Amino acid sequence: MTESDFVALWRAFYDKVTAKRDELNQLDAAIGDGDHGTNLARGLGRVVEELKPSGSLRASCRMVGMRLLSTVGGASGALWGSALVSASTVLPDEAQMNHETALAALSRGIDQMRARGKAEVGDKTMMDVWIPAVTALESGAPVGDVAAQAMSSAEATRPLQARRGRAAYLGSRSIGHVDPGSLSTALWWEALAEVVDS
Amino acid sequence: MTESDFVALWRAFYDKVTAKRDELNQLDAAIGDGDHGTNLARGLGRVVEELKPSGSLRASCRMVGMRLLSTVGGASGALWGSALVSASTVLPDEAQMNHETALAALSRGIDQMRARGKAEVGDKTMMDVWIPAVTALESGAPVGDVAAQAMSSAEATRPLQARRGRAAYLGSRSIGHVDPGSLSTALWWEALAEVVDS
Amino acid sequence: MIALLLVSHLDRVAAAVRDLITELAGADVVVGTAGGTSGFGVDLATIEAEIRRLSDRGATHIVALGDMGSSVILLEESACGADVPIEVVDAPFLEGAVASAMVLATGGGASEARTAAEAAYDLRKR
Amino acid sequence: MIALLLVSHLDRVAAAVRDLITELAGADVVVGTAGGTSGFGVDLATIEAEIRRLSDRGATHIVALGDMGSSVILLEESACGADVPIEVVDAPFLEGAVASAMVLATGGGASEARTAAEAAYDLRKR
Ligand SMILES: Nc1ncnc2c1ncn2[C@@H]1O[C@H](COP(=O)(O)OP(=O)(O)O)[C@@H](O)[C@H]1O
Ligand SMILES: Nc1ncnc2c1ncn2[C@@H]1O[C@H](COP(=O)(O)OP(=O)(O)O)[C@@H](O)[C@H]1O
Ligand SMILES: [Mg+2]
Ligand SMILES: [Mg+2]
Ligand SMILES: [Mg+2]
Ligand SMILES: [Mg+2]
Repeated sequence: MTESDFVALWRAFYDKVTAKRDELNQLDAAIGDGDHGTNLARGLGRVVEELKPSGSLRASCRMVGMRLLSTVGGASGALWGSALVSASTVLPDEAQMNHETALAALSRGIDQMRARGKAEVGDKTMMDVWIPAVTALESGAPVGDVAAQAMSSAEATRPLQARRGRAAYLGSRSIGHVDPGSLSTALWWEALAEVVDS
Repeated sequence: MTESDFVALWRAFYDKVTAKRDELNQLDAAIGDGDHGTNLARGLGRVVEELKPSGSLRASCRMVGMRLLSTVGGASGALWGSALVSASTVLPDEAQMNHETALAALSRGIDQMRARGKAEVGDKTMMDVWIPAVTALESGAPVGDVAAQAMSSAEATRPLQARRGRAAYLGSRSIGHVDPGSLSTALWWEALAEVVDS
Repeated sequence: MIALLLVSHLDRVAAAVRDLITELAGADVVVGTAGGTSGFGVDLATIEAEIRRLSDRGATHIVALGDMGSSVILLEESACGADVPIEVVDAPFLEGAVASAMVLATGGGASEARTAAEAAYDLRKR
Repeated sequence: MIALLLVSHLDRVAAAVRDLITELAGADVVVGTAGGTSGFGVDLATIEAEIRRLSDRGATHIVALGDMGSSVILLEESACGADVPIEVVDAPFLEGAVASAMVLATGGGASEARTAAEAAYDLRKR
């Protein structure tokens, strides 16, 4: 992956989130505070404004993370930001990386999300999408397939009862709604698939 | 017990609490917020100001309880107030009551404190004094003996770890201090013994 | 309409938590506050006055939380005399308020709001 | 000196709880507050600024509580970069703040304050 792919990835993710902002907000309104689309769109808006090829994937990834940490943006923004800052440390100080490095960064990122958020698969959070997606990619699945699977994983959060995040306060009332952070994570995988495929 | 004994009881209790206000505050400062002497003295000050023989022990007792409930006064004031309002319902609408009725009122009062405060003997609260004192009186012990025993019960809260009330937040740090509400309760029994003996 | 009632020793604690849950759960959830009598403290009359105010605003059921033991005890005392049913909940103040407001905002009833507030003792923040 | 740090999405929530614990535990306990960025929210820079302010006031150890998950996550993030050790505690916000302030006011250390705050999840109000 080149740095221009990296920039294109965040641009594509921003576009997808903006297009689905209302849907993400509505999902969050059902089991949270209704701001997930707005939070992500705001944070990513700042990211795409600033993100320019710098010659260093490490610096770019860190910048994206720091921007998400410093743009007021809910639990999801804090976890995304923390994961990206952590992932950046395994990225090269160059404009290009190989598949192995990308996998290492992803794995580092979700480890950090897990450490910070303490959520596991089945807790009805974005980890329900992140963990199986990275596992699939690690075992050689093509990115397009992983993205499709990510969307199914997001949909599969619907019957679950939330055990982490503020939705957990709703108890059984959280059942029957797709987790917004899971849907937005699936959108990130769709964006990645588009950028990598093109 | 006559209504004038009842009035004298609260007057004597007020005097004892006022005399030990600083000690009660210091005990509370060690395991709470340092206001127990001030709280009780303020509430009882209002009580003795207003308490005049009305011809009805029920009305007088209820008045004392309501006054303690409406004078800003911490957990102890709320529990005392609630117990007295409840106890008043078994008192006669007359200026005199027999020993049996007094026992019924005491028993009603501590049941109410237990219901509201959920503390049992050993939790390092004033229930450590109330419960054995009422039990002793019920089994025929003279009031003077009960009062002496109440003072020992208060002292016996020293090695305990608080399990109810705000002192419980201190965990093992609450060990080694006498519970202030237990000491003030023992003062009430001393006041009762003085009034009944005289 | 089911209302929330927040009782704290310092009036601005209950008011700030009310504003927080309004941000999270929306302005449709009606929240009353009481406490801070003479600067610091809680008393029966202030709580009862706020209960009447909520009932005048149309509350047919109240879910009530207190910041500390004395608030909860006085809430139970005032619940006895009130002409609207009051669920006095022992719950972590902020977390219980958030949980019950979320339940009410998504159409839940008073007893479900109560359960959610109590359950907040068993949930961790992440 | 050990300081408390309270982080909330609405600045007045942390400020009000600070005032409450000052009433209960006395003014000797130093309490910093952060949050409420652009009206509602929490961000890293605001927390880090308050940590520096506490450190300038002489804090050599900080016990930190957040109102919700995002506050706790951002506190942990800022704890990594801070030059003063920070105990980020997952505790009920008000009750944990009261408990840790009581421990600090009676001479306890940071890890005891942390334990007391966490244990507040297991205590009931009466
Ligand atoms: N502890 C956690 N671990 C992993 N993901 C979490 C956690 N808490 C929340 N999330 C994710 O964050 C999403 C909510 O994000 P958002 O609405 O932006 O933040 P907030 O909940 O603070 O308003 C949830 O749908 C969930 O996927
Ligand atoms: N749940 C409870 N049950 C019985 N007694 C209690 C309870 N909580 C507190 N107390 C008593 O109240 C006393 C503290 O009273 P006070 O200092 O006036 O109130 P506060 O703790 O609200 O400042 C404690 O010493 C204890 O004896
Ligand atoms: Mg949200
Ligand atoms: Mg939010
Ligand atoms: Mg006290
Ligand atoms: Mg007090």
